[in-house]
Amino acid sequence: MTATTPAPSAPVAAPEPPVLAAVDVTKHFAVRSAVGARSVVRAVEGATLDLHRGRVVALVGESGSGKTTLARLLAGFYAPTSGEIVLEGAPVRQRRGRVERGYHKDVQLIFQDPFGSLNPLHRVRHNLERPLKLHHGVRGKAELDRRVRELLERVALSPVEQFVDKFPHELSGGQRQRVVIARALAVEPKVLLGDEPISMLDVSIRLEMLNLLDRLRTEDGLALLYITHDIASARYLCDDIVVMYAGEMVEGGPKEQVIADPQHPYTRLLVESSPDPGRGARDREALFDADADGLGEPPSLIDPPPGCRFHPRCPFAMDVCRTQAPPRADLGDGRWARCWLHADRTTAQENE
Amino acid sequence: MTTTEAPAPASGPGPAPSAATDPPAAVRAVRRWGFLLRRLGFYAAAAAAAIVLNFLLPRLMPGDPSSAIVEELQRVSGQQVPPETLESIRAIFGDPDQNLAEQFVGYLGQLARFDLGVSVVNFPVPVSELVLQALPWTLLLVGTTTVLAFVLGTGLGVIAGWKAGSRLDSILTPLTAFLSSVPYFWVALLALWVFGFVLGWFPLSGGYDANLAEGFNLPFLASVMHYGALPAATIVFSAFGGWLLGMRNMTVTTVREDYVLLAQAKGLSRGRVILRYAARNAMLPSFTGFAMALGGVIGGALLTETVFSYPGIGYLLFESLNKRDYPMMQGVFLIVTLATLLANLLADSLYVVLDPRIREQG
Amino acid sequence: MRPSSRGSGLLKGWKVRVGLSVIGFFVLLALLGPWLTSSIPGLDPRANDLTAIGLPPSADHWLGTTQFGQDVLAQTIEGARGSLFVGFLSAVIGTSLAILVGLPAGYFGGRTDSWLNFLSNLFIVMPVLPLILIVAGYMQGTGLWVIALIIGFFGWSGGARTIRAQAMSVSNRDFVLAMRTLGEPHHRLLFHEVLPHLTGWIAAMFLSGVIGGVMAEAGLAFLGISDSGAISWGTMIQAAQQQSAVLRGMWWWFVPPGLCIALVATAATLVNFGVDELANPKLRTVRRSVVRRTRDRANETAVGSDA
Amino acid sequence: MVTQIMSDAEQGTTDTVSDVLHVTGLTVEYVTDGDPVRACADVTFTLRRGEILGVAGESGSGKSTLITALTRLQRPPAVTTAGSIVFHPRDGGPAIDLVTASPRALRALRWTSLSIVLQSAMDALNPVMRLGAQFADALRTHDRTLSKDAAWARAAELLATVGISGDRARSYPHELSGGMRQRASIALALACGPELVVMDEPTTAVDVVMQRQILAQVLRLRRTLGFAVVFVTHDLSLLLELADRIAIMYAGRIVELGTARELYDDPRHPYTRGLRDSFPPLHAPLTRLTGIPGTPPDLRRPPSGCPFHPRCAARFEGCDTHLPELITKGGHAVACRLHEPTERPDPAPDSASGPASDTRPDRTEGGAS
Amino acid sequence: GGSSSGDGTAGGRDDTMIYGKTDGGTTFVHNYNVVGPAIDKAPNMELVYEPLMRIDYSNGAVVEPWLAESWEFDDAGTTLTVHLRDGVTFSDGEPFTADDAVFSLNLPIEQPEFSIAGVTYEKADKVDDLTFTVTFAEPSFATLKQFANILLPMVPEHVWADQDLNTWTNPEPIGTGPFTLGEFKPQQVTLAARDDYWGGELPMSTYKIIPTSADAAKAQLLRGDIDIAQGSWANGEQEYTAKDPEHNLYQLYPNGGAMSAMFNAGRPPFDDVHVRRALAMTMDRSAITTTLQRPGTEAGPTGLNATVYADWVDPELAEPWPIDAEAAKAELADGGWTVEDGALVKDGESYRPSILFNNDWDWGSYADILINGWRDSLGIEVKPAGQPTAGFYDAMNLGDFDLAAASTGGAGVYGVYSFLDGDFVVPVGESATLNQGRWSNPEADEIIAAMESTDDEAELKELGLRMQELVVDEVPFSPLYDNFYFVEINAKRWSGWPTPDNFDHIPFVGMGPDLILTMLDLEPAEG
Ligand SMILES: Nc1ncnc2c1ncn2[C@@H]1O[C@H](COP(=O)(O)OP(=O)(O)OP(=O)(O)O)[C@@H](O)[C@H]1O
Ligand SMILES: Nc1ncnc2c1ncn2[C@@H]1O[C@H](COP(=O)(O)OP(=O)(O)OP(=O)(O)O)[C@@H](O)[C@H]1O
Ligand SMILES: [Mg+2]
Ligand SMILES: [Mg+2]
Ligand code: NI
Repeated sequence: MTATTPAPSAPVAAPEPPVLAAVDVTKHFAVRSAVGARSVVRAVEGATLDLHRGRVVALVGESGSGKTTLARLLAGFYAPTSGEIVLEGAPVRQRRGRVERGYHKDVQLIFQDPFGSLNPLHRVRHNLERPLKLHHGVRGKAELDRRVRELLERVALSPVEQFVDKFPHELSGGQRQRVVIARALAVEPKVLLGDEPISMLDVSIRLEMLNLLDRLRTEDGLALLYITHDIASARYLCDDIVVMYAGEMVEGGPKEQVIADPQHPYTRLLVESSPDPGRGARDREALFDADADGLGEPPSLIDPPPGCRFHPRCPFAMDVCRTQAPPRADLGDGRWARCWLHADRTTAQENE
Repeated sequence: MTTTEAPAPASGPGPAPSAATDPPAAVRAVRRWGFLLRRLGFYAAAAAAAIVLNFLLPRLMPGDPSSAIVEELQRVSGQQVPPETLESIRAIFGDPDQNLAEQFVGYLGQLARFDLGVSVVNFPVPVSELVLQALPWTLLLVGTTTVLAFVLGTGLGVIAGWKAGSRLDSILTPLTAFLSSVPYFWVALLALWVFGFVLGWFPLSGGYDANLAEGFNLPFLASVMHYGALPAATIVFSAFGGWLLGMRNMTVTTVREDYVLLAQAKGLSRGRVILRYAARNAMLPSFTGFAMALGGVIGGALLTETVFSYPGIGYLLFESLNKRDYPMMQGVFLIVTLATLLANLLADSLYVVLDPRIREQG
Repeated sequence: MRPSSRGSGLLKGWKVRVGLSVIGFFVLLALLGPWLTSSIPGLDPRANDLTAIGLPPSADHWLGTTQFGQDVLAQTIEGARGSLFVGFLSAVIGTSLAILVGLPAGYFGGRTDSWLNFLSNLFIVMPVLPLILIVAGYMQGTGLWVIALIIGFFGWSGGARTIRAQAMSVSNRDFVLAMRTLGEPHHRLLFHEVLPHLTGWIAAMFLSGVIGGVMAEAGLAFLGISDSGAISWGTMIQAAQQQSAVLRGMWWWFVPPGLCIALVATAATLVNFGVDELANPKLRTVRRSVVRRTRDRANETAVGSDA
Repeated sequence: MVTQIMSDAEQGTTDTVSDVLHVTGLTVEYVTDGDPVRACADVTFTLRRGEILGVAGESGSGKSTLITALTRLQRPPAVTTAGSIVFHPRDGGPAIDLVTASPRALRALRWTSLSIVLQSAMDALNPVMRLGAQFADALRTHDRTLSKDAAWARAAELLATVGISGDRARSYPHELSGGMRQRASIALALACGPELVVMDEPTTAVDVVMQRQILAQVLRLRRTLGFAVVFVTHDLSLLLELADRIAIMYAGRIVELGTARELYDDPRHPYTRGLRDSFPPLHAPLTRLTGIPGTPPDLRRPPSGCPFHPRCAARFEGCDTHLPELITKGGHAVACRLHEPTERPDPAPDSASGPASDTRPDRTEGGAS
Repeated sequence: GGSSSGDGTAGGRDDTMIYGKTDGGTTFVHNYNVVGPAIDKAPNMELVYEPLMRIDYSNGAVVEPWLAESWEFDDAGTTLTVHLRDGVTFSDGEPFTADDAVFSLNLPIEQPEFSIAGVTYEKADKVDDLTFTVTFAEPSFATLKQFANILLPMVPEHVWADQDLNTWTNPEPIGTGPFTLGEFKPQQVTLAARDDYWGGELPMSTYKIIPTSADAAKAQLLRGDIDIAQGSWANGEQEYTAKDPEHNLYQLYPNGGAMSAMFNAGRPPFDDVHVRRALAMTMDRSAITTTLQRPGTEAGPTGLNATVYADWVDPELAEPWPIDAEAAKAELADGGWTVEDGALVKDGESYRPSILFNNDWDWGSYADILINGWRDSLGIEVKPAGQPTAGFYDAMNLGDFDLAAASTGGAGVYGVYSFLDGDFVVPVGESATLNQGRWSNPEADEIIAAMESTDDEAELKELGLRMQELVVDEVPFSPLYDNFYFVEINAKRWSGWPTPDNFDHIPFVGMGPDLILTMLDLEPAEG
């Protein structure tokens, strides 16, 4: 590659306090088995996450690791089992699993499937007018029209006339996702939570979406949570990466460092497993042989393994891994990992 | 069962925790039974509701068996019946001055002894005796025809669904829609006329040739079949269409499932693909429907039995209604309801066998 | 279920078109019935032509006469009114109840759902016809209104189940959650987001309800529970049956009402096919002949280009 | 052995001994109420024995259609309207055209020569049959002598080869995790030792970690069993690592076909280039990427001429009227008028053929190698 | 039974008479508790248990001897002395004595719940083995017919005395009748003829009753599967008789009563005799009989059948009323009524009467005929109000009707008119079992009382004429068409049936003694 312009620019470290934060949040789902016995799905365990103005945090992890649950906790759909969601320094109070409209004025969620999250029976206009009416009391056709145009232009759906009266199915995937984003923006939130916002889109369109998100972050100073399976796209967009495994956060830190030098064995596995076009021409057999098979399956969240949840699959598992949950080890530069391999540092710090 | 040393429980994708977890065999078995247990619970509750309903119905509604008797007697004899008679008859059919709770307790006590009261019309014959006399006929007729209609409809439905769009399908499906739209008793009347009156192939009423000795002997069974053929045929005729249409649609949907595609890809014979892959799965919703339909079917026997003067429970109910035999009405309704619930439970148990996923119906 | 495909798509198939035309015809007949029978001489459903007792179709009486010298055609026209009245009223009641029970159950879930679902399951497993009979029997002397009410009241459970399942699936779709995130209140979510998606099912249910109502009315009338003052197809068949019309070969008496019921029911079924196909695109089948034609055409052009 | 195959592939020979499949002019249409949808148009390629042919393309480009047509599993409304798929059995038996083969002949080929792995294993396994029974079904259909017990034993063995304990044969599909199901599907596909396995996005439903695990197993098994694979995915970055050769599909056509290296290093078709540049690198320095502007065409109303021309930055006069042919040059085929010797207006610099970034001045310019 | 039911019997078909019972449901219930308040009992229990007397419909419905050989009232009409026939035995061989009769007659007195026959006596006392007395509170010359009621059967004391009749179903009935129970199956009851029946030897050895439906019975008759059935058969002449006039007999025996329009005199507008008359004058009776296909059976205004009561009916009142719209209008005008917009109006009150009828009799079409008639001749719109049997009787009894289609009739002139007794009148809303029309008239009460206290035939005739006049004048009810016992016979197997032109007894199953008499006359048909 010849271009030197860095990809989406990352503003340097943010000193200000987080807009939205999850503090040691745990979410357990009570499910009833067929016999009526209750069991608990430990979907998210002790998650801590800060979202700052103008910064993008990527949340990666395998399927079922609790990413969506965390996003929905942050979006206020679920009440945390323990821990707190803090919006601009103030803990969010929940009433029976619901938060008030005011909260949603600041925090908006974008869903994975742009088709699914638009009611096929409503036109684009309706989708955009509702939040305007609900949150900004915008009345009057002319005013509404003006605001709708603005929104569509911001997500680069122009000429506006061509889109405003269309039904979702008349739009392409990328256009639909733009409408979804515009709808979230209509609320003028401070935080945008994207739950795999591009994974359902066509490969060729994904980048446009990432670029749009990036623009919103820089232009509007939105705080963004970007949830993805695809660590490469995370690297493209975000500033920090947090890796989740089986409901727990195992590693976090600035993206380049995490990807280039993963500290947690799971992160390493994840990075190694991810296809990299840049690596493409390397010897195939070597690439795939590197992965010994029989790595096992992700654990059940109803009955998670004791100790480190990754230990059954971890090539470095030690005795302590099997019994005790690893502490969070601070590795400097904002990096941290939850692994007994780095326990010395924790202990060191804790001892100090 | 399989070994218990299954690999460590693992979690897969998907929000349904039951699908995501992978419990050992023992737990799976427990779950299977758990499903049944829960259904059992439901049916118990339904039965309780039916019993309460059955208790309340006559008490909430106008009408009183004793005056019904007296009126009927007056009509028959053309004589006036003295008030003392009415009072005495009242006493036989329960004390109306008791409060509801006392009555209910008494009612439960009676039920526990399978005492459904005494038929008004046939005093002093107990209702239970009459019900038990009629029930086997209905069970025989309805049971066989329901299964027959189900099998026939489902079978044809699979064929129509498998060949969706073919000439067979495009004729069979609308035709069936028409056939199943014809009012049942109307078909029955026509059948009775043509095959009973005009052609004389089948008897016009009754359940068997009463001149024959009852029991498990060939002539008797043959006669039962001969007498039952026409009612059965008409039930099957008008019931199979529903199954056919449902099954056709399910088959059309199922045939597009990947596992059917894969079965074809495996090079299996067409019959095997249809039967073990397409039909087997397409049948499951039909089967739930089958269980659901039983309630309607037993109720529907009423019309059949009326047209063919078949000695079943439907006719009994019909008669008891006409003659305002309240205890009999209640008794029949209770038995029919309980029989339906039981049939449903059986169907549910079968469902558990048929569908290893024991999906709870939505 | 896309809006544009809904309107046009529904009317595309022959099944739906035929079905709707037939239903429309009968509805028109029911509406214009009184006017027709009163303005055309000799077409009074209640007039007794004593010179024509139980006569087969003739120029005077196109569909013949009953044992009472009544014109069968006139009665059939009048009967459309009675039958469809019961059908529609019971369908309205049944559908409303189904929505009332099914929609909250599916949307709110949880305890609301448990109770409502128990209720509808209860009604599903109950043998409804005997129940209707008993209640109607207790009611003693029932007008068509009461009959329609009873039929509707006991006939909602299957629909409630469907509505519940659909409401549940729609409520769990992302767009409902998304609108909730925007701060839409429940009632708007229910009626503007969820309910419109159920219209197909509701329409189908309503149509099935109409068939069910018409059939149930006929069945009840056959069993002697009807409003004798009113004329419906059911009471016609019952009257014919009472007069042994079948045995006596007076087919013109009982065939028209039976056929009308069958026609209406078939029509509704056909429309429901269309709705089904719309709701479940997998059901949209291609006729084999079309496939064959395409293949043949392709082969021809292939041969042509080879030459 | 691997090297042998690799060298074959690079030589680009077309002799029938080393080829499994010759696909020529395959056209598949969906019969609809309106005009038929041509989801595969004039697809021509050769599959060599034991090679992995990757097929990449956007959603709706006809990949699945191609796969089902190759195995003749398509159902109405899909109709193969032209072309041939000639299969050359390993044992040197007579070649057979799958398009015209009788159902009986086809059934004999199925699974023993030609098997398939579908995208979603949950959907591809019969939910009401035990895993072992589904294996036994296939095994005993093609080997009548096999006893039921032997078939189940074989099923357990096969499961073991993909890392699933044999006693899992008694499980129902829903009792397995997604990854296990997918691996079981693969084991099932290999049950009768096929010469060709087609895979339609077999790993999209699983995680990257699991994906790698599964693919590693496929590669290992291919090494020992020597079957050829047609591997369909929309993830070009994965194909670049996995496949021997890659076919890029656009709007039902193959627009480019070459080895993985060729496609990565020297994508000739503007679409291929755009696709390649749609995947941000994991380790290489980050640049601003733009993907491909516009949307994939609606196959009911395909654009005239080159189907890609509405989105193509390098289009020139005639692109909207002339359909470029797939022209092979040194084993590397491309269907673009930029590379048609006669058509080319004037040799455009490589960079100019880059994606549409040029048309959007507000964007940072796109990456070229 | 179907096609095969005719064969199969061991004893041979010729020895058997088969009755297709159309009104007993599809199954029979084994219940010979003949005195219980059950409506449905075992079929033809009257062939096993007999009453003391019988009513002769061939002759003015007078009471004739049966088990009682003779009887006489004292002058006051309060004590009846009955002499039993000698030599009557129960089927178990025990003789039938006054003890049994007294036991049987006292049953409903001692246990009111078994008082189903509407008995009016106070007690019965034995005099000697063949004589007993019955005591009444009031002069009761006219109430003799209660002893002819098959609901008051003679039962053996030695069997019945120690049974709890509230639970006992009497599975093995023992009576004085010509038959004993052979075999009881829910779908066929076989009775076996006794060889020691007091009345003589029956020509058949078995009598079978099979349940059937009205339609099926017709086919079975045509095929000869059954020998006798009953129920009306519209157009039976063509559809049945004409097919084999020699053997296919469709017989109508007038039962003396009529289907009538009952006016509710308990509430307006039918509390006004002018309205009653006006409507009675405009009933299209012949249209109804035409559709019934029984032309000429329109009932006269007295409610007494002209054939049965030939000696009793006032010849001037015998003819059915023709439609006379003018007279009817005059009546309305007399009463001060006008018709406005289909409603009857008087003094600012307007009434839209309805006609109640029993749906189960499928009477709607006849109601329509009446309604059309009233509309055409008077302009009154009467609404149809059909009810199923139960609701019909409820409405009747509560007086919740304007006009009702109901049967009238009874045994003898007194029997026909006795229900009009003003004693029976209760207010609308309370349940009346008789005189549901709530009509009362001092003169009528007087006549009825007088009828009860005399057994002088001339006096009775005179009273009857007065009553007829009163009824025709006051129109408490208006007869529409005659009621009949409908009998269908297939005479291929058995000959010697009575005919309506020439009969001493009606071959109607259910009228125990009459059927027995009929059977005794039968003989196996030739070939
Ligand atoms: N409402 C719920 N009730 C019970 N369990 C739940 C619920 N929602 C999620 N879970 C469980 O919690 C775990 C985490 O699910 P979650 O959807 O958060 O994962 P995810 O990381 O988003 O996965 P994916 O990448 O597949 O979207 C899963 O095991 C899931 O089954
Ligand atoms: N039943 C059908 N009727 C009409 N058109 C169809 C049908 N099925 C598929 N198509 C069309 O055929 C084209 C190719 O579909 P296909 O499924 O082969 O694409 P694909 O490349 O596999 O896409 P994906 O990556 O989404 O799986 C699409 O444009 C689609 O719209
Ligand atoms: Mg998720
Ligand atoms: Mg695909
Ligand atoms: Ni090799």
